[in-house]
Amino acid sequence: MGFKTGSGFHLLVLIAYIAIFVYASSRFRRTGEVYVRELEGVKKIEEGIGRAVEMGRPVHWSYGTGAFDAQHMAAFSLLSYAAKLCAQYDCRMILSIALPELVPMTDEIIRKAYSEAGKPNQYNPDDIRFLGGSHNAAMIGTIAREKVAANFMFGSLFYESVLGVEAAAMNNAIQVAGTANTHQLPFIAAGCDSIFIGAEMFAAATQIEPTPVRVGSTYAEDWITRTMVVLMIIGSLMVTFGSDALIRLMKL
Amino acid sequence: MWEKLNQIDVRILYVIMVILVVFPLLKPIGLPLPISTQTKNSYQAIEENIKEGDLVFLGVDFSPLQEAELWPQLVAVGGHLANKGARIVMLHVVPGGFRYEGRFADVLKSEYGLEYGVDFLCLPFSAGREAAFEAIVHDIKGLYKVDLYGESLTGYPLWNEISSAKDFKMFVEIADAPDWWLRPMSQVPGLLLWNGTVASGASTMAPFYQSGQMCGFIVGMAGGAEYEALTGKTGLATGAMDSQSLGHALIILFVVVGNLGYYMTKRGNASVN
Amino acid sequence: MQFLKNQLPVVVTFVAAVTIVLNFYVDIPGLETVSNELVRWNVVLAAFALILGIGNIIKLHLKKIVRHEPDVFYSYVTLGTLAVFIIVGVVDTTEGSTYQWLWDSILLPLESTMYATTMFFITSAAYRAFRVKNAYAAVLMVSAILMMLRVGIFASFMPFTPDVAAWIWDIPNTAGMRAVVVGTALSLAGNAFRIITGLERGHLGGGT
Amino acid sequence: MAATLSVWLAAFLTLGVFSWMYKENPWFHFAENMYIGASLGHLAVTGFQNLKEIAVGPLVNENKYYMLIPILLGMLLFSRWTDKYAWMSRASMGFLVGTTAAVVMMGAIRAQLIQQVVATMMPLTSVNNVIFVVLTIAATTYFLFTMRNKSAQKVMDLGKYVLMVAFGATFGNTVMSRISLFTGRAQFLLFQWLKIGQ
Repeated sequence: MGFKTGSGFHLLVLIAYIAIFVYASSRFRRTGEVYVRELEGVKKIEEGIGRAVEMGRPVHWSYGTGAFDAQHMAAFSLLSYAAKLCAQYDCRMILSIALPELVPMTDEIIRKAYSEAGKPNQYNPDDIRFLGGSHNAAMIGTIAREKVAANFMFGSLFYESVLGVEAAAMNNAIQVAGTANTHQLPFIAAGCDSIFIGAEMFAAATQIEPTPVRVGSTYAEDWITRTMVVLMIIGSLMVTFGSDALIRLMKL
Repeated sequence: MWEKLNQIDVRILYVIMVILVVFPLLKPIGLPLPISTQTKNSYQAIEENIKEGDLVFLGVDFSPLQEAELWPQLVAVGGHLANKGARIVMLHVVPGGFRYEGRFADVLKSEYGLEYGVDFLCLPFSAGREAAFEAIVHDIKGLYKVDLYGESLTGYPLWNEISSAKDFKMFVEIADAPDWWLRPMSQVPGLLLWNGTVASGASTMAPFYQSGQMCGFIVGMAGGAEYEALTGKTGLATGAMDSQSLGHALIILFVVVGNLGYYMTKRGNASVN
Repeated sequence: MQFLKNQLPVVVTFVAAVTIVLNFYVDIPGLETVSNELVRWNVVLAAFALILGIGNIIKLHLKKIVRHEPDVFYSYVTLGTLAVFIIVGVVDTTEGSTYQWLWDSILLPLESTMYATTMFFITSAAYRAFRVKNAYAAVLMVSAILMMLRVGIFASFMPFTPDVAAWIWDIPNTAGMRAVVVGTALSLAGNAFRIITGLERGHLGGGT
Repeated sequence: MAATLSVWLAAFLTLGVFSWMYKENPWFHFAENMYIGASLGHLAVTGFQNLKEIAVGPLVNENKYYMLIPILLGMLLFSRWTDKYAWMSRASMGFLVGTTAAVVMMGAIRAQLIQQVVATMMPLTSVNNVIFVVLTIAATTYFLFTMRNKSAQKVMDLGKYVLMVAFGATFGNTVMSRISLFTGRAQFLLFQWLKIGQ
């Protein structure tokens, strides 16, 4: 029975996160006021779906081919936002899915979006396409054949980001993408109308639908990131003057 | 005139690109190739730290997608480890890895005369990526019962000498941006971490090399070609470096042409209305 | 019945996650083995989810065949290849020579060629996407070109390019990428926290 | 004979995929659908082998009866093939998501937060170190979403420029690997299929 070394500060960060989370979510429940920096990607998603409805063409959605991680969780909240819009405006959405674990979860979100829009019978499971390793070939095949008018890629993107962007650019579709994978950010930054960089995907959910839970998390993440920035400054100054006390504390 | 520059059909660019990249493959030009300090340091990290009989993990976690860049790296780095007399345990968590693990096992037997089961071992595929590595850190004996070829592991002397991941000196992971490998393996005290990745995965792993969590880090085909030069055995990577030079020149030209066309037409329209 | 549908999944998530988290912080005898076992079960479930996904594809293509939809030929190609790979894979295991023949002739060329198409897409991205529409795009382009100039041919007549590229790579690039990593770390952890405590159940059919 | 058939089939599929560059066409569509079948087939086979080794094997040979739990949870996932009983898969999804979340949460705070922040604490003795720390801080402030004051806005702007330099550098650095992928396929078509020059 004992405390594992190297996890002390780690636990401190978790406890601080939970404390700020509880405080910020209850404050939001009481006062209802919240400020989240404007993320223009959210409006672009709506614009893309609007354009697709005007042109009577489908919209394409992909999570990328990376392993299942928290990026997909952020993608789920953006998907439920986009799926609700598609259900309302009767816009067809085709999803390319590479990971098996995402099939049941995506199925649940799309099913819920159509039932909330009062059109449960329009939910079409055939547009949720599990493709496994062939995701990229099937994706550009679909984008070209269906002439999609908007292309959304959120999650753990790999080289499919440049494929999707350039394939949809041939239909001059509106494109919004987001990932935390640093190696793909250049391709979506260069080719998309709007992008979410890493943490922005998570903050977007709070901007779309500020619930106490989401507001609490965004404020908790913000405050701890600010603390980390301050620690970077203090730590560097201390190390410059020869003391690594702060570093040792953080490795406790 | 500028409108045409702004609206070139991209398929023409594709044809020019193919011609310039394929030409040197048939008639190599032999353009110079500088060796980066990063690859030199990574070479030294193995040269100084690995002694005769040291246990080393060799992660073969790439699929056909990365074969062009990572197979030459595996051959160069794996050969270097074999020359240093390390005892190598190969494994993979990416489905495509089994092909290359088997192929490199044949290279170790034929070119380096290593004996399977004594000098090196091949472990089978295990799904779950980060979860698989967590299992390796905590309970490697529990996770693996049979080797790559389906034989029971208890029959091999090398496997019986291993009790846990702590017995290993270094973990060389040849994979595309494997932060899912680094997070669990950084828990094993004293285990040196060494990564060969593709150029596109470099930015994900660069912070971990810069912070010293990894003692070695080579990147892409250039890294493979430089490592081949350091070990004195020229292979596939060196042959293709001319195509790289011409390809890069063309892409820079297209960026300039694209901007020239865009800028001139915009100025043209501005002066019109 | 209501418990089974809504509360049980959240309880399962919480109990499984807390066991692993607790084991990270505290040394309780026996907890280590339980936590490792749960991590291994994750791998088992992932394999089952795989089979579920394949079932969906088979259902999709069978429907196309039954309804005689226009390009039904392609459905026969998919289901035929799927059947061949599964039968040979189970009978001959992935190490068998027939399976490796299938791998070398079908899967290897398709996967590596699909990835190789990125060279074409990067070419059109360089020409079309890298247009200097604003100051940020200008910085993006200049930084990309400086990195590309370090390759053999330019390094030979412009010896400074590798050093410039190395500086850009070590200082601003690593700083920027580290910021993305740090910025995202808390979002990842926060998101995981919401799932473990059941506050986020979008994927389970509950609301958030 | 089998070897040449294999090379010809591989070349046929390789050119089929590249044909998309000209235009989406039946040749590409055929290669695409064969790819869907092959990749799912391989996933199924490796999935079955995995299940045999770490679930069914321990249950049958080492009679670890508790392995029945993950196997049952796994089978419940198949309830999703129906509409009426789809809810029965939620416990399994809960387990899958819970274990993944725990592993990610622990890893993210340790390797991606604490170790990275500690690594940024550098002695401000060299120009490069000063620049590095300043740029990292500026770029990190870009990921603050609830800050209103103006001075923070300027630091965030600098942060966005740093990110653009980083993205540009990664783009430039990736070009090499994408060209080498194509040279790999070109080498296959030229030397193994057409046997030119060798």
